[in-house]
Amino acid sequence: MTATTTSTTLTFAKALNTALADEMEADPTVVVFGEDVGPLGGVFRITDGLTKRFGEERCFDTPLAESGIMGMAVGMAMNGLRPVVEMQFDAFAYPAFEQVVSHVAKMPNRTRGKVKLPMVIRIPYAGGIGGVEHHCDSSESYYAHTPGLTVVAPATVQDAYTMLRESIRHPDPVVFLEPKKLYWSKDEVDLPALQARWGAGGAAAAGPRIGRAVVAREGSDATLITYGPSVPTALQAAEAAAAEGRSLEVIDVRSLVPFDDETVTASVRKTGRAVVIAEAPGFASVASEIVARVQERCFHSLAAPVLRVTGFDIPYPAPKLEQYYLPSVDRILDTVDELQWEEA
Amino acid sequence: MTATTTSTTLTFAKALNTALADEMEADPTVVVFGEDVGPLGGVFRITDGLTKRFGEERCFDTPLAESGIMGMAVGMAMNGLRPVVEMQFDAFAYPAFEQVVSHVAKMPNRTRGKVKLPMVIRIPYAGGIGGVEHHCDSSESYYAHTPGLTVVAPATVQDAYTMLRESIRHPDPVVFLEPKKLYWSKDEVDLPALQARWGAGGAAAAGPRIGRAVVAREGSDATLITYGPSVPTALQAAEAAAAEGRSLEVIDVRSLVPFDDETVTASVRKTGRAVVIAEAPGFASVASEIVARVQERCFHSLAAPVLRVTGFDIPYPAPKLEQYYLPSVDRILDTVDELQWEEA
Amino acid sequence: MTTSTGKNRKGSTGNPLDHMPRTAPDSSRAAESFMLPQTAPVQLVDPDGRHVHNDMYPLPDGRQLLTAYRQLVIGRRVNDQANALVRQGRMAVYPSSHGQEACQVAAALTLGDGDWLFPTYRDTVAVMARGVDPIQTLTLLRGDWHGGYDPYEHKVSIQATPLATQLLHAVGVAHAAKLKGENTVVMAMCGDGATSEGDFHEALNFAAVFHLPVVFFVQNNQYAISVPLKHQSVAPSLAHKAIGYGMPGERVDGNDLAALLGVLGKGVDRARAGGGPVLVEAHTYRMQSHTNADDATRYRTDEEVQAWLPKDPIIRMRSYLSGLHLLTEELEQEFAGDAEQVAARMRDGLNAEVQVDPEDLFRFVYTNPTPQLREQAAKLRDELSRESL
Amino acid sequence: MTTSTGKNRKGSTGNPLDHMPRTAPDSSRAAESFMLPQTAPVQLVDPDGRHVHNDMYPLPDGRQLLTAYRQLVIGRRVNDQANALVRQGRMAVYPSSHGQEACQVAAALTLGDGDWLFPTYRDTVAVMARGVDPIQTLTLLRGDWHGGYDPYEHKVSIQATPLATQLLHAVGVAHAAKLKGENTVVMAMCGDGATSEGDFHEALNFAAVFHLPVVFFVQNNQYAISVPLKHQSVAPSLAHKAIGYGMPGERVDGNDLAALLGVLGKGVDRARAGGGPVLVEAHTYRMQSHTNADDATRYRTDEEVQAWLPKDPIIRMRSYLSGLHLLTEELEQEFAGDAEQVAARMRDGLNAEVQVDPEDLFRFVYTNPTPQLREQAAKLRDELSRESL
Ligand SMILES: Cc1ncc(C[n+]2csc(CCOP(=O)(O)OP(=O)(O)O)c2C)c(N)n1
Ligand SMILES: Cc1ncc(C[n+]2csc(CCOP(=O)(O)OP(=O)(O)O)c2C)c(N)n1
Ligand SMILES: [Mg+2]
Ligand SMILES: [Mg+2]
Repeated sequence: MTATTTSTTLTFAKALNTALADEMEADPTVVVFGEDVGPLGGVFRITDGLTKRFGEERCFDTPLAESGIMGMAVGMAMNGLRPVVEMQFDAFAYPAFEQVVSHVAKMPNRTRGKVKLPMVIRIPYAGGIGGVEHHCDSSESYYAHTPGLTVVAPATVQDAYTMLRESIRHPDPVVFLEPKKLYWSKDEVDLPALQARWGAGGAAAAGPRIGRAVVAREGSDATLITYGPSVPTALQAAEAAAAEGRSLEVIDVRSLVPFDDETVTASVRKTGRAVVIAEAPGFASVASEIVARVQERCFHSLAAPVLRVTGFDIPYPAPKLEQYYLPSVDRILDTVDELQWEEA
Repeated sequence: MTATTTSTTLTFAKALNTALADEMEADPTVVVFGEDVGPLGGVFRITDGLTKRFGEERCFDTPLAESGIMGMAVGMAMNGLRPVVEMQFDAFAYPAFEQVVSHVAKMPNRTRGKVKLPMVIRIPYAGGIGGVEHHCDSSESYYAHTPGLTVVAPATVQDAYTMLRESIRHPDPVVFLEPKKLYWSKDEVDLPALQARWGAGGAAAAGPRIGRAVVAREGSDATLITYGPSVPTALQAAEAAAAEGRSLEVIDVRSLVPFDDETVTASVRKTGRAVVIAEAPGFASVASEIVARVQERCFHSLAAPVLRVTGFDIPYPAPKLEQYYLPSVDRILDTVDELQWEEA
Repeated sequence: MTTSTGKNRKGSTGNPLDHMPRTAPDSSRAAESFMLPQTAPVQLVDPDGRHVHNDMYPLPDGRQLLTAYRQLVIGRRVNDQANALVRQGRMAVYPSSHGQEACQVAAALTLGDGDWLFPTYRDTVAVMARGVDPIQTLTLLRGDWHGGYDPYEHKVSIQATPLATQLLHAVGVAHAAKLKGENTVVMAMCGDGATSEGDFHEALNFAAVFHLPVVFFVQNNQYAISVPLKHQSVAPSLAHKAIGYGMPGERVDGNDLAALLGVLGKGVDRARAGGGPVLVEAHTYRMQSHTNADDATRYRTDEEVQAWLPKDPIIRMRSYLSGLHLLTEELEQEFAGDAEQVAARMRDGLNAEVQVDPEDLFRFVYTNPTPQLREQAAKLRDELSRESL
Repeated sequence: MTTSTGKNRKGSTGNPLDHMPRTAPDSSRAAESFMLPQTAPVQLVDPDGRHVHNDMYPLPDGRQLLTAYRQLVIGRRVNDQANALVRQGRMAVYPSSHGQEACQVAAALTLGDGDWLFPTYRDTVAVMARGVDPIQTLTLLRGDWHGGYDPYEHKVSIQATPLATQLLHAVGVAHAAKLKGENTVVMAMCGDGATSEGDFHEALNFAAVFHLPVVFFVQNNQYAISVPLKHQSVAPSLAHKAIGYGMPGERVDGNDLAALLGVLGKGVDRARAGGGPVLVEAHTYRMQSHTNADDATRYRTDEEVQAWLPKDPIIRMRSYLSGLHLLTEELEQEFAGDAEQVAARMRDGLNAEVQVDPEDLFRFVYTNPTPQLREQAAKLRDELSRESL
């Protein structure tokens, strides 16, 4: 078989934009709305061109009110549509928190599955872009702690495309976290091939990502477990470690809820050491959860405690200070060094 | 010295009510407001009599709007008062989430300490009272994950009194979590003696509780680490275990942020085994954090993984099902049994 | 997707609601007067059962009133029975709509089959009047599940506890219907207290901006638990909030079934005809405590309550319909019998012991339970099987 | 604690604001007309610099206008300089108030020393007009800290980014002042877009119910980033929202410095005299993109922007004051010189390299850093000391 590859360079942002367009094309019940998502195409241009192509009724601006956007989406999902809403920045999703926690997350359960809410909440999240306060929060732990929500965070261009389509087709509400600093990251992608997998066969043919972590880089000495904006940093750290003769496996968790215990556990059982990396403040976070799960499940394989490299327990800092806050290659390598190698 | 004890039986609710009254008496800048806290005295009667005694300007009802209550409290604290606000139930604090996360938690940091927000957010929280949905959420993890907040949860009548006074005098905003099911719990308390400690010397004389865990029961075989509504359950479990010849230490964490690593770590280093108990869904929770911290700090003392008994990762269930959800003595003992004793 | 226009109202009465400008905002005094409520609540039948003429609203015909009156009688019985069941420990709590039954009934009866109702925790009688089974309705309060009925069956959303949030869901349902070209009107209910919440504001504004077929129906029963209206708002009336969104507002005597049917009915017709949303404030009174757990004597006087007794919605409709000889002794007895049947069904249903299945805890959180939930369910199953040994 | 009454306005002009009922709500048409805005925005000086008579609002005197005009000139220069500094990479971003300077200046100048200003991210010129140091003001946008000035020094709160939340803080400051018996008025600013947020609603309602001295000042610059007003609201005007809270609303030409001083000044006086809150909507235009990161050509036409050019607030005030011979060539040059000084100070301050101290990250989160933060700070210190080896 001679496969014709039609690779093009695609940004993370364009992958998301294409996924939205492709799903809107495939399913007339998909509607996109939020603040500035219409003619402007969103402040990050993720919805660029959608209003023009699909009309004002399928992609439109709302009044400036996040609880309103979220609550209206709940009603639209109740009544047969598949809303994809954009919260302009992480911290601007907080006004919608009651709607998310008390309704989005609970409606299907409350109605014993009679009411499904197939909706996607897109949130540009996390930092590393020199943004001012309230524009850089890593808010995933709030959502991951809320039962009823499915929470995902793609880190590659391919996953951006595939996971957004999968999320839109998901029967339950998905919080879709888009690491802002990766919007401009690029990759070679065979887009037509990716798109072709979403024919009649749907999500199945594409292979599920929700609930599945991926080994982003194989290694044998220790496992770096991470997701979202920290994935590239972890990969760089593994590269640097390799140069120093240490083989690090990198797991991109990708789906925070459901969590893929299998992939994570298999890796740590193999390596016997683990560092969890995340940008959010560490206290009572997804990173804490991963540490807790790993030590519960891999206790006897562990040669050292599971350590964390996370944001400090402080509000996200101003642009000129964020370099000190963000998990860095050095900080990851320092932490790997602390994994009690002398005793191995 | 012949100490005259003047012990009386006090409920948890009355202890809180007395603490409010005593602080309002001691400090004219303390103001209390929220929904139904005025003439009605709050749906749990925690503010009973305060309007009558201190006037409508010191204890008053607001329009029904939680973000409004929280935002107004921020402004009042900025302008020299010490607001103590009541959120009527845990889930009804969510509309105020943006105010809490983006302002209450961040204002002092943002202004480099120029603006302090000495305010207390009282939240009747958690379940075990047969309440309908939205009235039983264990929401502590949302707050504990938010840098800038101080988060406490008393579990005894004495701590209810002392910690509320301390929280009101605290220079920073405190989320004060009141386990609803303990409101009617009683204890013998020497109230005049407790009150006397709050004279000119203030909080110092009373001995700080914020940031200090307490060993609620000593033991040597394993440590139960818990807080709030689960403290009595853990104590019962320890009692039952003792009958079976197993000595369990119980730590009442009491202050979630700041967290008392010292007390917790000392205990686990001593016992070598630990179970963390909390009513909230376990995923990405305060319980996860405690597990993570304990294994980070006590790894080489641990004979078994640190295990958890938490709520399931589901919305809080209806009254007739809550018995299956709540951490129970049996579930705690079962989990203690799993701490790999055979290998000891 | 197209915007539905649906059937149009017949016979314009010169009601300002009919002439609302549909597009560009207009701030002339004339445009304002379209949106401001009348200076007093609309009343069509006074407390003594006499017809009060109103230019804008004709009196609904006798048949319609009789059908609605029957529901009033049933509604009152439902409230009484529910209170009794709480006293007997068969339900945890009941927020009674005693005194507000006319609002309840009118909200349900002015809707068509394809329309949606968004009730609050207090609107049990409205839910039942729309056809939802009484036992299913009371499942939430009996405590075996958070809701008991299928919202799609009668197009009645779950009874909302968080205040005002349901108004946005109502807006979403209406918006989806509009986009799908469906001829749906949505009745979105809330209390006077709930109007203070941010979500009330956002819901009305969204409905107005998207020009959606929503009737916002505020039952102003003067209290939010213990807090009287004057601590909730100092606006001339709650209906005066409408103009701030560019929609008409109207006030109505909330104990006058005829007026409610008239005003809500007109709002529904107008919405269906593409006229956009309206805000209706009913002036009524919560005769009992907030719920059985509350003690209203702590915050209001007996005199105040007594003063509302003669305004009872049932008494006045009975006088009016009897006066017209539409309501006979026989019919009264028939209605009482119907009410008794509903009450009996409530008793039977709530006295029966229900078996709850602990595994239900995990079944509906996700369409496909996560591995984490499967694991937790297995643990619980194991625990329970060991216990039952 | 007592309610302050403070100094009273002198010389009643028959302005409805003066007669606002202070206690029980009243829904008569007369009461309504107190609260509804005038049918057109108040204008005292037209775009050609000619005085327009208005019964309610006398023209501020020439001295006052001249002082304010000087601030206008400085404000415009601040906007221009800030834009230039962004282009040069000295600031990350700047939300310009070009075209809105009259609103900015009037908001600051109508307040007394003891009063408070609550600005948004766009209100840099108002912040500076109130006396805050330019460099301190721009610290946020330069990126070395989230705020640069001490809010207590000039009684100017931090510039709020989350929309509408600051209105509630303003209400709280006013409430505390009232309880303490202080004679403080609070100017709470927001944009047209922000009026859609739930917090806007809650803030206005709280201020009205507690009868607080707050002037809510909405700069309706027709856009919220890309979203035009018509997608934000279909109300006759934003000022029409006031009556829904039981407070007076007024509209004013937002490019007319004289009218702004008149209307805001009256609102401040009324609030100080115990008259309660007011809502003022200024009709203006955001001449530039939302920020430098935005591209306004994606969502509006050049013609639309051009049409606003002749309405520029500076041009018309210059014509008016020159016409009166109050503004001379010399004075113009003096003001331009003053503006140049501020601009120079901005350049100097922002071109200087700032040293940030990483340990500041931990210093202000809590009054007494937690053990956890001390530990994290120590780790960072250690890391940095190793790096610097
Ligand atoms: C967001 C939220 N806050 C608080 C509550 C608690 N609560 C339940 S009912 C109620 C009063 C509601 O009053 P109103 O809207 O007038 O309705 P009514 O009970 O009078 O029908 C309150 C405060 C709630 N359910 N939701
Ligand atoms: C709660 C919240 N949601 C969204 C944003 C993002 N945002 C910043 S400015 C803006 C538009 C605000 O428009 P408007 O209130 O009219 O003020 P203007 O920028 O025109 O001065 C938006 C959506 C925000 N800052 N806060
Ligand atoms: Mg009410
Ligand atoms: Mg604007």
